[in-house]
Amino acid sequence: MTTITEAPAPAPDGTARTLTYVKAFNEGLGQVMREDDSVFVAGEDVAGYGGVFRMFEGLLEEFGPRRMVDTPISEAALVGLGVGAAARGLRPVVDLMFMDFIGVCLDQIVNQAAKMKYMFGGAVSVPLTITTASGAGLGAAAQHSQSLEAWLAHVPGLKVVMPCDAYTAKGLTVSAIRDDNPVVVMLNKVLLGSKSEVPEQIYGIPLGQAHTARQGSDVTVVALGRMVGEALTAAAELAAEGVEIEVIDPRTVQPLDTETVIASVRRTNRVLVVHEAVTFGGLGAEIAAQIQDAAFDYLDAPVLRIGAPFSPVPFSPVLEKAYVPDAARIAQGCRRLLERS
Amino acid sequence: MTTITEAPAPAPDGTARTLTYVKAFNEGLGQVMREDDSVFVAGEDVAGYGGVFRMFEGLLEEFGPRRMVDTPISEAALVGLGVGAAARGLRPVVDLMFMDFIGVCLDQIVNQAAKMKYMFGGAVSVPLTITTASGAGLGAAAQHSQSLEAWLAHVPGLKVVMPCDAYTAKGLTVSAIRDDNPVVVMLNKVLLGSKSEVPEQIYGIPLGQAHTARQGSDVTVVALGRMVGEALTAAAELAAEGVEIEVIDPRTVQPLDTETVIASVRRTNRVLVVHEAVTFGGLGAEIAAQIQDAAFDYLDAPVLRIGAPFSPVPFSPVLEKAYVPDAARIAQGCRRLLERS
Amino acid sequence: MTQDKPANTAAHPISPQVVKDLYERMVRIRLFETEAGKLMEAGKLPGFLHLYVGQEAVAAGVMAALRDDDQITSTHRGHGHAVAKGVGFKEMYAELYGRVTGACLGRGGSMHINDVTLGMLGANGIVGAGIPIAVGAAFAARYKSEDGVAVTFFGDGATNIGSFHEAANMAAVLRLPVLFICENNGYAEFTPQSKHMLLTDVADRAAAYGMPSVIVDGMDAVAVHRAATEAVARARAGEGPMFIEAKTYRYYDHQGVKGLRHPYRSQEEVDTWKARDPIDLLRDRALADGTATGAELDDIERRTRDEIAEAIAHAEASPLPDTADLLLNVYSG
Amino acid sequence: MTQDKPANTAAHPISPQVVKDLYERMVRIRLFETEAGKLMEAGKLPGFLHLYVGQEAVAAGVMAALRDDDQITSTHRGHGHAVAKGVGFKEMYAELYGRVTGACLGRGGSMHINDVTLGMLGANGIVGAGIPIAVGAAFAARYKSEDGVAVTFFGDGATNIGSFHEAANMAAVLRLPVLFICENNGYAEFTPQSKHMLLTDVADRAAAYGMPSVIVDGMDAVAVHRAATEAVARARAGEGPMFIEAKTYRYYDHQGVKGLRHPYRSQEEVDTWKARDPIDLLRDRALADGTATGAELDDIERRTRDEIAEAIAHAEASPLPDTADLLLNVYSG
Ligand SMILES: Cc1ncc(C[n+]2csc(CCOP(=O)(O)OP(=O)(O)O)c2C)c(N)n1
Ligand SMILES: Cc1ncc(C[n+]2csc(CCOP(=O)(O)OP(=O)(O)O)c2C)c(N)n1
Ligand SMILES: [Mg+2]
Ligand SMILES: [Mg+2]
Repeated sequence: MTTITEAPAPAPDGTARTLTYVKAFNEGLGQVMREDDSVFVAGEDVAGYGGVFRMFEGLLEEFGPRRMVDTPISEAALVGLGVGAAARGLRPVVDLMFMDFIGVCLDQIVNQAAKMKYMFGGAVSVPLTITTASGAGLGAAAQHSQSLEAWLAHVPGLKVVMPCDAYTAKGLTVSAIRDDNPVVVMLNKVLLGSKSEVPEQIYGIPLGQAHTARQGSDVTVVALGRMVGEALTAAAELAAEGVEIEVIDPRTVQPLDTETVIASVRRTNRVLVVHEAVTFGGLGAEIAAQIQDAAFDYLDAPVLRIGAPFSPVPFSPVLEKAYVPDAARIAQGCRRLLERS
Repeated sequence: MTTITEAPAPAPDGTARTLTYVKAFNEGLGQVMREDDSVFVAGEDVAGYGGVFRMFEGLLEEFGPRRMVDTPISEAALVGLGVGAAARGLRPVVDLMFMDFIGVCLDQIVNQAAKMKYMFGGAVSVPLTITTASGAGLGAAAQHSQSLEAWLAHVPGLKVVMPCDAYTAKGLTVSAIRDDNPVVVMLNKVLLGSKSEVPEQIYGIPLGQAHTARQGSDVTVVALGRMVGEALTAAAELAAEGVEIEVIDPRTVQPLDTETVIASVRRTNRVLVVHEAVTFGGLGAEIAAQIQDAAFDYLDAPVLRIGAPFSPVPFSPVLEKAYVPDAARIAQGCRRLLERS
Repeated sequence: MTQDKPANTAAHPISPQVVKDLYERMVRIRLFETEAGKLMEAGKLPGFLHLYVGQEAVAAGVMAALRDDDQITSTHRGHGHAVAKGVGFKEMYAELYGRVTGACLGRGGSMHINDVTLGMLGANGIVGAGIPIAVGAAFAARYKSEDGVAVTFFGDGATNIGSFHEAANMAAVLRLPVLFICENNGYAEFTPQSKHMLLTDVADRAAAYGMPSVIVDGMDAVAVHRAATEAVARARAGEGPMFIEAKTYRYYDHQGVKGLRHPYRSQEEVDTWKARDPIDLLRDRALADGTATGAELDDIERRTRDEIAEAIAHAEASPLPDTADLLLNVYSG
Repeated sequence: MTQDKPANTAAHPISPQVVKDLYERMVRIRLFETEAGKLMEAGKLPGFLHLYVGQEAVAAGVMAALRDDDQITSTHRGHGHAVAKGVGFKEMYAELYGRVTGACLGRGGSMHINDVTLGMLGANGIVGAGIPIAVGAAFAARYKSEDGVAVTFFGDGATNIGSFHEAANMAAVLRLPVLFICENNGYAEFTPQSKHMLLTDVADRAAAYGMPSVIVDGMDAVAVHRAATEAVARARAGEGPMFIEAKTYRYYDHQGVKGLRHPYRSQEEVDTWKARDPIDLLRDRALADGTATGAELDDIERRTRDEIAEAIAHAEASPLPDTADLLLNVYSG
């Protein structure tokens, strides 16, 4: 199946339905399961319990135990089950619960799922979707709060999406499952209960296509996942100061839509990249490196990166708040960029 | 034990002894084992067989089975054994054979070894050394050829070294074992038999300190691991054309000595970063991002990155050769940088 | 390969002192946890809370068989092990509150409580991850020619993860002084044991490593203590690792305190287990056979309550970590 | 839990056709591998080469019990499985040579040979990684209401890695149609079984998953075939997974052909095993009981040699991959 994805325009009259991020994910997953019998879900407590984050609620009732499979705590075997089933023509959705658990099953993701098509000379596709919850902000500490997209985006053969709101949670999930490659869907824990407008019908959002969440002429802010909302807050704050921020949400970090970013930077001449992951070696480095290469003559200031400091995620909320980038730091970053002549 | 490291100057009279990379590693490891009883080695076939790459040859004979421990094929338990032993005051050297196997034990490296000190409020140190062979060039294909330093360098709490020759293989290994933090020593498979001058006495090379392997004024080349040699070859080639290349070997990629790089770039105004790993999301992105930030006003051209294309490592030697960066591509990159006015 | 519950018989008597010790450890856990649950419900504690209530006999029974220099590794459900190993209430509550006086300086929270001076090598947020670390601690003890042992605690669900398997085999092959304590509370989160493995007795897995095993009543602190004491003696004597399965039950929900509201287990099942509450069991037995008086046991409880009140007050009065110290302890040296 | 070698008795006769089939599969593997070894020694093949010689009875015995739509996953030592499953010599040699006509278009090499049209889901460079993938293939068969089975091959050493444990338990719990074939050749690289586990019979590990198991003489293709046939029938009938341990031996070194030069195993041990060479055993038996004539068997060998010569010539004449296609097949669509 090729990825035919069409994102319907949000209802213009403002009467449209809103849904939480987790319910939007759930709705998209349910719809794609209804449309394609080859889609099934496996993971720990995904069926009987409906997922510890309520991501899979109601799906066992509708689709039964054939398509909603509870598994033992065996992430390597779980992902492997997905790889084998995908290689045999199914479209498994495998849930990893917390992204931090990826270290126990990364071989199956990176050496098997991602490389199988290539190593096999193209003989097989692995349309596997891995869903997982990432991000800090719930006091879940160092082993339950990480954002590890930089690892995955460095792996040829994988795709990685980072929904920033309910609308993208649904559309990117649908596209991930329809895609013929292994795709990791990084949901954000803090956003689970956040609401936005979500069309009722099934829709996909094209993978590898960035979205300009707000237009502006003074500074471009490239924000990943939950940072999109923070960037929009910062943009509103700066608008009051007469500064117009353009906010770009890549949505997919692998493949990364660099063109949209570069086109924006060529207009604004100033750019900031923000993500939750630690700055060193984060996606911001890749984005900055590409920008300085492709828009060298357009930059009035170096690309500014905002990410977490180089430490594990702290538990104490006071530290965690200081650790994760937010609207204030983004606004401050924009001001700094504008100071530079 | 703190890291007191002193690299003796290579003998100036040129009569000094040369050693292969693997023998230099072996000598350094043996010397540090002789000096400190708390150092032991564990891994698959490290003792009786001396390591599949001959890294541990002779050590069982000298140190016996108490300190040279063959283990089952159980990398997660192996690294965990190292974490527990390190937390209890030993200095384990745990061998992972091929770096590609890291996906089966990354949790122990990243969530346990790297974070333990931090999560425990500083109560414990984890002086664990992980040795492993990385890199392409031997026709070992997609699951035995990777360079995954970008993953590890993105992890707060870890250190990562990449020796480029026999001299650094010995000195960085000694420093890694003496260091009180978890350090991954990425040996390069292709370099195992390569020779350079190696002092006989024990010496450490400071972690986090870059080395200027060749001085030059026209272009700075930052090269990781095996690419240092390729960069020096390119530099020699370019010198014949009257172009002087400065080659910087960071030696340690976490922590990264950015200062040495920036200082060089401020002189040369042009810089290229080269590594074996795929370009997207590689260390070159981080280095480029830091350079454009810290030396923005000094750059006459964008930072150029050279790495592998975005694909798994191919098997066929003809493809593999085209895949891995080499002196020719580095020289070409330098020329391109110099063309830019 | 599983021995037929030898530790569950009352072959040799246990001294009154040990009984009171077991009782005290259990009461300390129960009250610590119950108060922590209340604080969580009151919205005072950030993060997750996996309560140990119901399983006290296991931590108490094992820990009473250990010395301070013996090492343990624990799980996400680690408070019970920490309390039983002697970690102070002050450091523990302060940590749950995220204060700088906490066991992790506020950096770790519930899932990373540790006290390396007492051989408590940490709770752990990754299922199964503590198991090989205990094997490493046992390796270190033998390497240094010390006779310390290491003990690793884990759940029924954790025996399905690769690191359990690898570590058990490694310990067996290297003949290391380490005890594998499986606290089988019948569930991995909300999945009953019957859905995550086909075995009735997790202890049967030990045979795959040539490791002896024993099954004990995990609601009976004395039975656990006897089995642990034997296994520790064996390990100290260089006879290698041992697997103990303690059949037990958690009273609260997998995480948090709401508990018992989801239909994954029946009220009847919960009631049946609660009827054999480990603290009541030991108290009744001690009073019946005259090992202890009601006043003595009440006194333990009172003292514990006072200590807890004081520790909570201390935690609440403690300063928060300083945000200037975000990079503290990321690296050594 | 281990059954007492039922398949090793000659209870039911095997048809002459099957005997010849087994013989042919073994000869094809032996000659393919021997020639590959020579090419490696001659410096014609890049990369690593883990030869299967000595273990032929296992691949042949199992594969003769399978249909084309049954799926297998293999290991670093995967040529034998590929040949026995029917993958063509041309594609295989061309792959070893790194030619674009190879089974992986020259991208994978020895450790990634596959033919998905024949249910060969790939050799694998990561020890144990193929095991859960086979479980997934079995899952897919049942999901699609097909009666296909999946078979995963792995070594004695591989049973120490977490993914074996996890996948075995997963298969048992989900009652999937998958066979776990442990080719116990006594060594993990250079480490003897006695140093990497405490068990004599790896099959004893199956009990940890409530999975039935059987031990067979891995030098006896007929015995392997009988055991596999029974296990396949069981799995097809929906009765769940089964573990088969085949005791066997590899003649060459762990990797490459130099072999037998390192003191990790004795010449005596090697000779003892070679005295029970699987091909000789079957040949002798077939000639003795009249199942086949020497001419028939010689003819198989001759045909195979011709086919190999042709395949090697084809490989050598095949073009190298085009470096312009470096990004081919990284992604689908
Ligand atoms: C590797 C990993 N997978 C999943 C989880 C999520 N998780 C935390 S506790 C738990 C259940 C553990 O069950 P068990 O081992 O029986 O311990 P119990 O909670 O019953 O004490 C799970 C699945 C995790 N923390 N780590
Ligand atoms: C995860 C992992 N660890 C280590 C290796 C290196 N390695 C390749 S084969 C092998 C030995 C495997 O032994 P066994 O499973 O008995 O198979 P055999 O080689 O005997 O056929 C090892 C350690 C690997 N490829 N993958
Ligand atoms: Mg449990
Ligand atoms: Mg073997």
